[in-house]
Amino acid sequence: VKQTPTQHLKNQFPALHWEHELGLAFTKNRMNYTNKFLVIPESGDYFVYSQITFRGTTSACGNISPGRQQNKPDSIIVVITKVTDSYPEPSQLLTGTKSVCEISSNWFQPLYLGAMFSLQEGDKLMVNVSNISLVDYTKEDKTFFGAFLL
Amino acid sequence: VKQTPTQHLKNQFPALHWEHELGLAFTKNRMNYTNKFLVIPESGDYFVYSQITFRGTTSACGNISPGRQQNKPDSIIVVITKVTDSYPEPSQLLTGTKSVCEISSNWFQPLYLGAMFSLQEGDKLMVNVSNISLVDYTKEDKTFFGAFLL
Amino acid sequence: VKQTPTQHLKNQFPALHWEHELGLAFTKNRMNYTNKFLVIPESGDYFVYSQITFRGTTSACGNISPGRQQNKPDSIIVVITKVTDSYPEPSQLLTGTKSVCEISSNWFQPLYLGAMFSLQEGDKLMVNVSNISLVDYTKEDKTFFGAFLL
Amino acid sequence: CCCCRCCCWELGLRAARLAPGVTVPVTPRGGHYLKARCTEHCGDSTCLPCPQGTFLARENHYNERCTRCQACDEEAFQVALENCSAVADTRCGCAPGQLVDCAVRPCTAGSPFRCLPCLDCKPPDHHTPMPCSGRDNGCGPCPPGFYEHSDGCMSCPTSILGSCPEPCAAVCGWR
Repeated sequence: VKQTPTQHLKNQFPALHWEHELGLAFTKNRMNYTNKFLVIPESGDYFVYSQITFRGTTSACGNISPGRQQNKPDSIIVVITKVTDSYPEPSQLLTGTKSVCEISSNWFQPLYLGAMFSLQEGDKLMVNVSNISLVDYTKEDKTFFGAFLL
Repeated sequence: VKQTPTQHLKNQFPALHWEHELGLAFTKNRMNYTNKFLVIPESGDYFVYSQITFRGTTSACGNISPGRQQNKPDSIIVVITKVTDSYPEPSQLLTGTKSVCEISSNWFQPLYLGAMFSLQEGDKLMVNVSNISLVDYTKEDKTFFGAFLL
Repeated sequence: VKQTPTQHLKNQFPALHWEHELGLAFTKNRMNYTNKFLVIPESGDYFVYSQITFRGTTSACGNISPGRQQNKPDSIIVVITKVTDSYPEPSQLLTGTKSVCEISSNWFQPLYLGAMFSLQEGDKLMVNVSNISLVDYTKEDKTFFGAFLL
Repeated sequence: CCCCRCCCWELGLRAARLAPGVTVPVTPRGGHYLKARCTEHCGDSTCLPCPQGTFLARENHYNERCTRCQACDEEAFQVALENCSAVADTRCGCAPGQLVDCAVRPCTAGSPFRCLPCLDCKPPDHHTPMPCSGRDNGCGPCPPGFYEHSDGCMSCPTSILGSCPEPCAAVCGWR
């Protein structure tokens, strides 16, 4: 499932939209993609994974001036979230969180996540990010999201 | 298997203790967790993975003063180690190692590892880290460890 | 499959050579390794993964002098590339790309990649890196590459 | 009675296990792996030497694979002080006239390091010449995991053979 991020859900980090048919993206064996969610077709153990490549220009934190105080860093965060009918609140399955305080004119870096979960038929998975404007969605091999039944 | 790190084994980096029943943590199909080890129930090929989120405050290395010499960085290290009956020494299966020299007041970052191994029944897997006090064990979606039979 | 990097293919980043028999490295179930390529033995869905640990000494970018301008960062890049008989050009399956601008005397860090792909019998996978001299090939648990049929 | 799980016995000394309860010291060898278990009671398991580029230091085991030797980091000007053998990993260090510059702080036995040309450590008159050793670009004590030897720092021996220099107690003191 490859990346076309647009902001959506409230009181959470924004969720990413994904391309699920073109290029390297595909869905099969009744795994479904709809409106930012991968929908689990049958109960079982799944390996869920995602990589988000972030990129940005330098932040205040990286600004080095004589006698500077140590600044608080910015941060980049990826969360793979499960939404399930059996409970009214989403739950965070995987979180990648990294501080960013770069002194270069620009920066770019990936966060990768992957683990096994027991999921129920109908469970929905989405990827939320701290700041969509920092997501590099230009190439499908840099930012991706997937799950498969074990 | 989710995180509750406490120090143990000698002449190696300390091993982490894990929660293996509550929340997202589970063991099934005779995979056993005991005293910091995942115990392999049957010989076969397994995908073994872990993410450790580290966090710390700034170190000497990130201290920027005029005319400073380039400092040596600190480091964060994760090792997934195998202990087996067939040989009297543990072996390092996977290692994530990163230098840390942050200029911000504090920092946080994950190290992720995952690969396939042929394991024997009774083999034991543990996760060692260079410095337990830097491990963010506060949330199970940030620091985790698992293995599954392929 | 463990690491012995040597440069080869033109108009691409150099590809790494790998050890495929000794130590933790192995091939089985007709998965073949030849001349930098893993060769897919049968069509199907595969999980493909790699970690490359990079290390280097500080670059111009990390040089902090009073009144310095913000420098452009160096970068480290890993690409898992597919070569297939059905199309004359290789395709990039997975890319890990990170800027590097360290102020310490040296640095080291891993880039991890892993995802599922539908591959055809005879497809070949290789790992390309932006700069082979930055690859830490000294220990097999730090730099590795693999694929398995789901 | 004999068991067929142990590997790497000195095959010539099979007689040691003929009579139940009678034990004769045998001298098992490292550097071998278990190729095939024995197929009949008191039979021999098949042990083969570790292939080039791998090692197993210990004996009395039934490991089916040898461990891969580490490579020295040529980009960091490291050299093999001891090449990998069937029973011991490569021992990486710095060539004579070079000093070990640990890449991280704190520096531990397994820390990455690079080799830098020695500074000319001319000692004060009444001191004996100070060997070129030290962590930083100056002369001083060797970092943990290394000991001073002739005019450089040597990484502590990790194999089971040979003596263990006093500064290396943390690394090979268990022997």
